[in-house]
Amino acid sequence: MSEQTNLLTRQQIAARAAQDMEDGWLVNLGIGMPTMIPAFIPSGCDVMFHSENGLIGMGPPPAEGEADQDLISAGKELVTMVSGGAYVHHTDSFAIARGGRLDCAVLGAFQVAANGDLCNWRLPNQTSGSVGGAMDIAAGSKRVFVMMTHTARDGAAKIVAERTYPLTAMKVVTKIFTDMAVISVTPNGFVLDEVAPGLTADDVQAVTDAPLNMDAVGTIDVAA
Amino acid sequence: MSEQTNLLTRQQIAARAAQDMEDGWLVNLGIGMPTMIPAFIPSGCDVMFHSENGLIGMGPPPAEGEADQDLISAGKELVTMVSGGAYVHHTDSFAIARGGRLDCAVLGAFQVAANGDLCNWRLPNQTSGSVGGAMDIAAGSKRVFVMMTHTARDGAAKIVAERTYPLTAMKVVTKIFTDMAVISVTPNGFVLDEVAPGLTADDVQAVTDAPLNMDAVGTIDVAA
Amino acid sequence: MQNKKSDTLEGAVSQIHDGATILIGGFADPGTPEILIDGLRDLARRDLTIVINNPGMRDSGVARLIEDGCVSKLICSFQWPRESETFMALHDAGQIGLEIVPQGTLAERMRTAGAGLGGFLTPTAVGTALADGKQTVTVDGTEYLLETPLRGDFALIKAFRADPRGNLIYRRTARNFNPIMAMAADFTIAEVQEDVPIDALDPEEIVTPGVFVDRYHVTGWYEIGKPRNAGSAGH
Amino acid sequence: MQNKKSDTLEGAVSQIHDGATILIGGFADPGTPEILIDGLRDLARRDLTIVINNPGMRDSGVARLIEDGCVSKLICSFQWPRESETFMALHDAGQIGLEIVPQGTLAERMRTAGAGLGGFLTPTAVGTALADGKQTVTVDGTEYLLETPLRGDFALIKAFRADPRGNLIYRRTARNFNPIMAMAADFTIAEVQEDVPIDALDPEEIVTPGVFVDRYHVTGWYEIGKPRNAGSAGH
Repeated sequence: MSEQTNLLTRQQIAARAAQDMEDGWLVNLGIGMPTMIPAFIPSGCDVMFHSENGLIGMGPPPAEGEADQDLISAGKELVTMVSGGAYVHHTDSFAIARGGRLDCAVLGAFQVAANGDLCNWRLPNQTSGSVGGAMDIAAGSKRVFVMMTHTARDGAAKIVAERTYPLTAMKVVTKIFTDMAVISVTPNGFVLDEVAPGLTADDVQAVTDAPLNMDAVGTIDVAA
Repeated sequence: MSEQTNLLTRQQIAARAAQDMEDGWLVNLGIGMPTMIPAFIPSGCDVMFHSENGLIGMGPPPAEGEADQDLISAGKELVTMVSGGAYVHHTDSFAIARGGRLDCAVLGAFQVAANGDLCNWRLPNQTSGSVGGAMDIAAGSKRVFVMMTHTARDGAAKIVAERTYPLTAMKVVTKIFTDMAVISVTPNGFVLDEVAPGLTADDVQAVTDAPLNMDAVGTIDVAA
Repeated sequence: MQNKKSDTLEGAVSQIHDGATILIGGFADPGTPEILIDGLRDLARRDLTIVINNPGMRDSGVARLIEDGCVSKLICSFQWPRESETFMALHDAGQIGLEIVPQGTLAERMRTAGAGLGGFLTPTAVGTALADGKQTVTVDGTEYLLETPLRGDFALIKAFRADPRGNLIYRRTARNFNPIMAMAADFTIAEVQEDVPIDALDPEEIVTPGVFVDRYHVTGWYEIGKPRNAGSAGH
Repeated sequence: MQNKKSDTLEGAVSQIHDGATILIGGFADPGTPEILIDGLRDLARRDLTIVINNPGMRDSGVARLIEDGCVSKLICSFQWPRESETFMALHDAGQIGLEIVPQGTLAERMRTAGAGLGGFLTPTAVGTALADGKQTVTVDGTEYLLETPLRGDFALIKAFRADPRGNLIYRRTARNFNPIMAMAADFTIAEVQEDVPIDALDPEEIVTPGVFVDRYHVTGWYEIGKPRNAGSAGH
């Protein structure tokens, strides 16, 4: 494996994921790294962000002195609303999520399996986990992107042939953005689309517990 | 049976039914005779009327020149809204109806059976009928009052031991207001509460195809 | 920002194809998108399934659609208006299908589709002729019918105002089925009396968020039931 | 007209009894009726089942309710906040029950209760640990879980403004679960920042019609998470 310094930063992963956000999309962002994506959406690309707590058109954090304690994100951070947004109650918010109106959800994960199984709500050794809206959003979104470090802190693979962690939703993940690679989930398993500059396809395969199709591997554009 | 002239008028039936509307109730009125009830609610008795088409707080017909083509009743007549009313969409309107928030629905009927079965959407000889919201409202209302002529135009009984007409809702009718009588539907069958002035209990029993309990029969107050 | 506004009536409805299932808003006249129905008639599509609560109102274009032979099936709660001789004749001749659905169930089936659910259990119609062929499920001793989602390829709805994102508000009892149908179709087309600039609608007041609206066409106010001369409909 | 306004906090909540199931609104802090929760704590009821999305927020009275030993069961989607040591200790000791429900399912189960339905089919959680013991139903080749209604004896909700009929509007993301819980309880108690005269709320803007509200108590604005000295709660 190449030098640690070849791993992408969290900002770089967010910037790369932002490149896949399409004009006109409605997108739900999970807690943590995914919330860094909006800063990297180019102006002119109109992406609306949905927050499970009934906010359509989530905007950036408020300017100094303009915070409203009644306007927060699903991650419980103070946010703003963009022009043309709307508030809905919780069942309408989840009707949007479950009903296929989310063009994309970007979520964190503990494990992603080759069939698209997503595991992100509970560790195997915990008696319980906080599920929140993850299962609904993952089950209902048109596309589920995962954004995460390629491996766990202890070096264990998070991209695996078959899941061993508790399931969040079956066969839903369509693309994975990590600090090492961009990987698509296809009916034939994982396809390695891009690697971080300075890394090789073999570097990525070495820390991935499932075969990667490497027929056409590009390099992640970190200049953007 | 007594003279035809001893039958109550439609207004008198409505006035009698209005006496059973309680302060604070939310009430749904079926098409036809039930819509005459509001005029007989005494001032000081606060009854709100729900119309299935999303109107909470239905008021009387508009004054000359004040009609709004977007404000109609379930019977498709121009109406008004009272103070403190609200508009809801159709699923919320039926959530109110089905969810037990209607204290009472007053509906017309072709037949009412001794177990409270309501038949009011289709005649037996028709291939089809217009069901509208009758089944939902009848199934969900806390109380279902029926307001109708005591017998059909051909003299056939409409209050019967067992229904022979197509069912609208099972075991829902709690009280019946006719041009001859007020009858409660109880676990032990029909109880004749009141008869129209000039009629006897036997007059009513003679045109009713189910036994009436006549232990305590009063006279309908038509002075109100 | 995507431009959801269609300047022409034809442009608003042109994607509707033969065989489509179309949800059409309104309870009686209020909220019925008569201009869009005019546009649909002009397309002369065939084999349409129309979902509408009151299909046969005398002055409604839906009665004309049926007369034109565009409709192969109706799904509704009030199907038997006195004026609807054409429908009755076609139905008696077996040329048009009919599915009668209790009004609350009709609304809930569309909401269920919009909410991504697979069905719901309702006490409505248990034991009636409209329960024939439907699965019953008993929960806590109460018997319910299992009702399934009702989804449209298209929804034609009517609203009061739209902003450029397609956020909608309604007027009075013209709201009725429209917000639900907007949720329940793959492609939702709204006719609106007026359009307003972005931010002109208070986000607290919006009834239908623009995420449920794919296109809108501004019609101005018109009197229901009066002859119209709108867009390409020209009658 | 019925007077739904309660001038005292005690009067607003006093009907709540031991063993009650109580729906409590809010997603994190916004929309959480902290003053009503203060009032509930003062009652010192026992054996309560509490339904709330985020039960253990550090500054919330729900954490205090749990510490006070009032709660025998929690139903929620986020049950494991870092701050909730008391809950964890009670749970590990088997002294408090826990039902984890995916957030969308939690909302929908309450709506189902409010809408008088017997259940619904959802794709959420199929194949997961949260499907254990639940019936699955296949519709059109897709597998769904059958989820049942979740009803409260009481709902404690928070709104922005109320009129004398109990019609409510909300503020921003403080709306969240509150309108749904209002529908889903036998007796709904709202705390509101302000009350306004009849007709001061536009009937088109009302989010929760007063038919779903049994009582309201006016609290004024307060800063979330700051010590309060409201009504009889006095802390």
